Amino acid sequence: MDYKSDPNKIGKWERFFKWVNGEDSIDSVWEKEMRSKITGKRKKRRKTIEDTIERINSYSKKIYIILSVFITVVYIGILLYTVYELPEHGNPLNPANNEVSQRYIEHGVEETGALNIVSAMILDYRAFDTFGETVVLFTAVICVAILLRRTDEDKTDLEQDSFKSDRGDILKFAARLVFPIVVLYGIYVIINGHISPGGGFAGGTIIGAGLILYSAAFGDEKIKSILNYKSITVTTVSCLLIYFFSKGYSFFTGGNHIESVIPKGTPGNILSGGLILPLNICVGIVVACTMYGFYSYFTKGDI
Amino acid sequence: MRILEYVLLIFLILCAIGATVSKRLLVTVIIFMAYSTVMAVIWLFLEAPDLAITEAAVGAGVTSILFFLTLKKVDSINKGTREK
Amino acid sequence: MIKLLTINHFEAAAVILFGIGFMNMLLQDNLIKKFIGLNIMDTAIYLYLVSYGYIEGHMAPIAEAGKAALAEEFINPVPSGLVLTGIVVSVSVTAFSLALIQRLYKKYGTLSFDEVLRKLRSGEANTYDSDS
Amino acid sequence: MILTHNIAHNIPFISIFLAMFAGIITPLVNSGRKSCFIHKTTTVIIGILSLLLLLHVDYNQERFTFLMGHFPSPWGNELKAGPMEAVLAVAFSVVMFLTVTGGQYMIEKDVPEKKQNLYFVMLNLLFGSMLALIYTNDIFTGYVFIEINTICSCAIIMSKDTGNGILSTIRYLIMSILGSGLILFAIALLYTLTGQLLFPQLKSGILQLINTDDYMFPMTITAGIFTLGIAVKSALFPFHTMLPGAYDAATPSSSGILSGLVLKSYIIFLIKVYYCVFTIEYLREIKITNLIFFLGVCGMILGSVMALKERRIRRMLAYSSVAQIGYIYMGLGLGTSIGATAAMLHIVAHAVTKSMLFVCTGRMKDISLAGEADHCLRGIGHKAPVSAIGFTIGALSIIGIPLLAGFASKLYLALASFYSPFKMAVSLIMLAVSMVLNAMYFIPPIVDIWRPLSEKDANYRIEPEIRPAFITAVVIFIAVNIFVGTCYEIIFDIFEVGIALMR
Repeated sequence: MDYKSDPNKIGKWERFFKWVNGEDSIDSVWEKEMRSKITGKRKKRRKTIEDTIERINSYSKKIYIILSVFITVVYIGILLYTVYELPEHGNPLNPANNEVSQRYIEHGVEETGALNIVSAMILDYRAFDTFGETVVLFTAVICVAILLRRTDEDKTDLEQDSFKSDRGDILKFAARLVFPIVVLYGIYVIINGHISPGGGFAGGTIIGAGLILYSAAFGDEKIKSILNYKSITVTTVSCLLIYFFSKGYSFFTGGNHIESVIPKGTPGNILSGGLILPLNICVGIVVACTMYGFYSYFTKGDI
Repeated sequence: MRILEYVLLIFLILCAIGATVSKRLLVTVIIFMAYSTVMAVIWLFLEAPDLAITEAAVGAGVTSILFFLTLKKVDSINKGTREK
Repeated sequence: MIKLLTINHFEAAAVILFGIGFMNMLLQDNLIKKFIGLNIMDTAIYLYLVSYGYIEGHMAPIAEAGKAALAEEFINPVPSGLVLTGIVVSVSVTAFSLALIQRLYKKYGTLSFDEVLRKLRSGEANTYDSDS
Repeated sequence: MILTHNIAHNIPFISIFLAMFAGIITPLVNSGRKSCFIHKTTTVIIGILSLLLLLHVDYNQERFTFLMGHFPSPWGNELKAGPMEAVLAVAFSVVMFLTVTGGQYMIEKDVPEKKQNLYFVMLNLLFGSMLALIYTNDIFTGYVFIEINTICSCAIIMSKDTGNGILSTIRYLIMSILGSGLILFAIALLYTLTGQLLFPQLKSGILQLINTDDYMFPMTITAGIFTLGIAVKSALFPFHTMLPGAYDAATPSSSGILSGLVLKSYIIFLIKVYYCVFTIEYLREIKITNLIFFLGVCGMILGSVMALKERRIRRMLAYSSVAQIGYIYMGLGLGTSIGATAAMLHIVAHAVTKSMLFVCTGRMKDISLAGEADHCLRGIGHKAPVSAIGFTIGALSIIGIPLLAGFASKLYLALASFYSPFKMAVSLIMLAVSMVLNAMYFIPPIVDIWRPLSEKDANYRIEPEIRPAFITAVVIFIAVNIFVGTCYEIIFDIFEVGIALMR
């Protein structure tokens, strides 16, 4: 523009040095000028700019949709071709059926004392993964607590009332009937985890579902005396610690090639399978507490 | 037996598509519940009873409950707000 | 094509389900549907894994007491174990994401992702926030 | 009980379990300060243990396996540690400790008081899972710990509890979940092709398949999907959209840890899988290295360009992270051992530098009341000299000034490019261009910070309290930075041995 004709104006470099030196007077004059210019232009152009942004947004949205559909379709195509090339389903000669699964099946019973080979695998052969998995659950419930746990000030929030509405008699009657059976079944699944299908995770979820049912039918007043924040935290943490130390013992002895002293028991009995039964119980309790914790954070914002 | 497998698989895919396109969120969650149940049955077919128990308890049970609670919390159930 | 339909049909279905879930994750605007897409995607992978553990005519991997177990009788137990771990992971992620969604709804009053972005851009944040 | 085995070999196991233990017991502690103390003590102990491990493995030039349980390699889980893992563990402990110490008072301010202990639970578990990712020798264990990493990193983003934070967390979570889905699919494919899950057996299985020429197409796809999954998780260029919002919304320590460590832990896992499973020769053959080289170069340039356009300083740092991730992938994409070694060196250099930048920026923002305005940092060097010096040194290090960490890694990246003739010209030119771009977006904030404080701006500054913990952390950060920048040959040699032992 006409900066050069104006004696007050200065060159670019000079302005830069002044700016570096912090001489704000000149700088701010210039800034103000520029700012007023920009705002003036902005007022005029605001509408057109907004329109353009809207249009660009809608275009990019469309491009994004087309691109994602295209990518996904290509992706499915490639994967279908991959599946076509892969080994046959159900064939005993597949590469996956190798010495690893063979040892799990043929020596699993004598090496771990558990009849359920899946349980033996996840709680003994590959126990580190399962430890990680339990920690994932723990992490998730802590995250939910960070997000949804109420602080003391806003305990009297309105929205929690929507969960306090009067329950029907049918629900109460059914819950009274079903709750013991559900919990009993859950305990059965946990305790028989090493000799029949199931295990700590499935059983724990079933017990958790039973607790959720009870809490939904009878409200949280009754259940609160047993299951409150403190008791649930302490139970979860102590079960995790039992898990942690027993598995830590087994990893430590294994890593240092020391014979573990835990008896395996007779395969098929309830008291067998070495550490698998206590671990299943611990996992079951942790999972039940976690599921109930999810439920009560989601409804009441507190346990 | 073979035919049942196909029926279940096709049902599974239909459920997945249905959960995607249905207008109401409540319907979506219910379809997803059906999806999980069928998945548990398929796992029984594939001789994985451990997984079937777990999936029935988790997918059809707790996960769906959590979805319902979320929907309840955002008032989608009570007011019947249609997703736009 | 015939192999896909007759032999590897479980795997083919798993791949299609994975695609549906993936598309849901990418395209759904509604957050709840997005995370249902996540669940579909995860279960599709589990279906894929389990179907490769299956062996025609073999039993579930539960041994009998007092009888030597043979690898020719049972299916491969490894995928079942992996999937068991995977299911736990996916339920944890789902619970976490649903909690996030509730929180977001409290702040912005909407479940739509675009809507939230728009509100954020126009500075309407925290209008629905009651507890901060 | 007689230890027939070497005691030092227990260190990886003990470090992981110690961090996890601290994470598990912290919910029982009610005060934030105590849990912070637990966290810092754990980190220090793990750091010292890792240092001992480093001395041990460096002296013996060995890479050992540790059985997690009583069953050997194809049946049970394993940990594996060598010089590379030990250096990374030391670096991660140092950066973790310094970032938390430097940002502790900001954590106390940003995170609601009742939830501070839960925040530290997340930090402990995050640290444990990153260590597990560094040490693991089993691909499925890697997946499980990647998931822990994901959830914990989302938790530390959202703990500030603003609307923006929750939204950024959801974006971060969605991208991460897509990434993990891809990774899990790749693991499933690998399992169906080889029937193994541990690295050594996977490697021999893959070599056998390559020799017999079976299932080559699925194998290519598997390698591709795995790379893609990790690329999504570690915010390689086209998948970087989650970063700026997340780093802007999180508390400075979280941003520092996320950018400096969490993204890097995924890349380390990728490098381990590349060298221990797929073998780099095979990846060169199927051109995956070219793909990541290309994406890395794009990230280097476009990340810097986006940073240049960005006015808000923390978002600028996030885009700068995108560019630095591009450097790492470029080094890896050269497809040679020396390239991967240079990439590892850059991982360490960037971890040290970027965490310091985030902590210092957080401090400066704290003193300035101007929010996100353009002049928010003007003249702040006179109010908060330590953080300004830290920022300046960090920025210079990222630009690549000699004697600082960034210089060493860029030097080696340039040197490494000589060994792959087809990519040499491109990588050298791109390194030069991106260095200039780095300078272009980092010089203005530096000049801004050190300008004399005008009276008008002084109204927007508060008189800062002196934070000894922060000052110590920044001073140590600077010392570490200079150490990496001057003694880089030592670290480079260790990485070289480590990568050679991995093959």
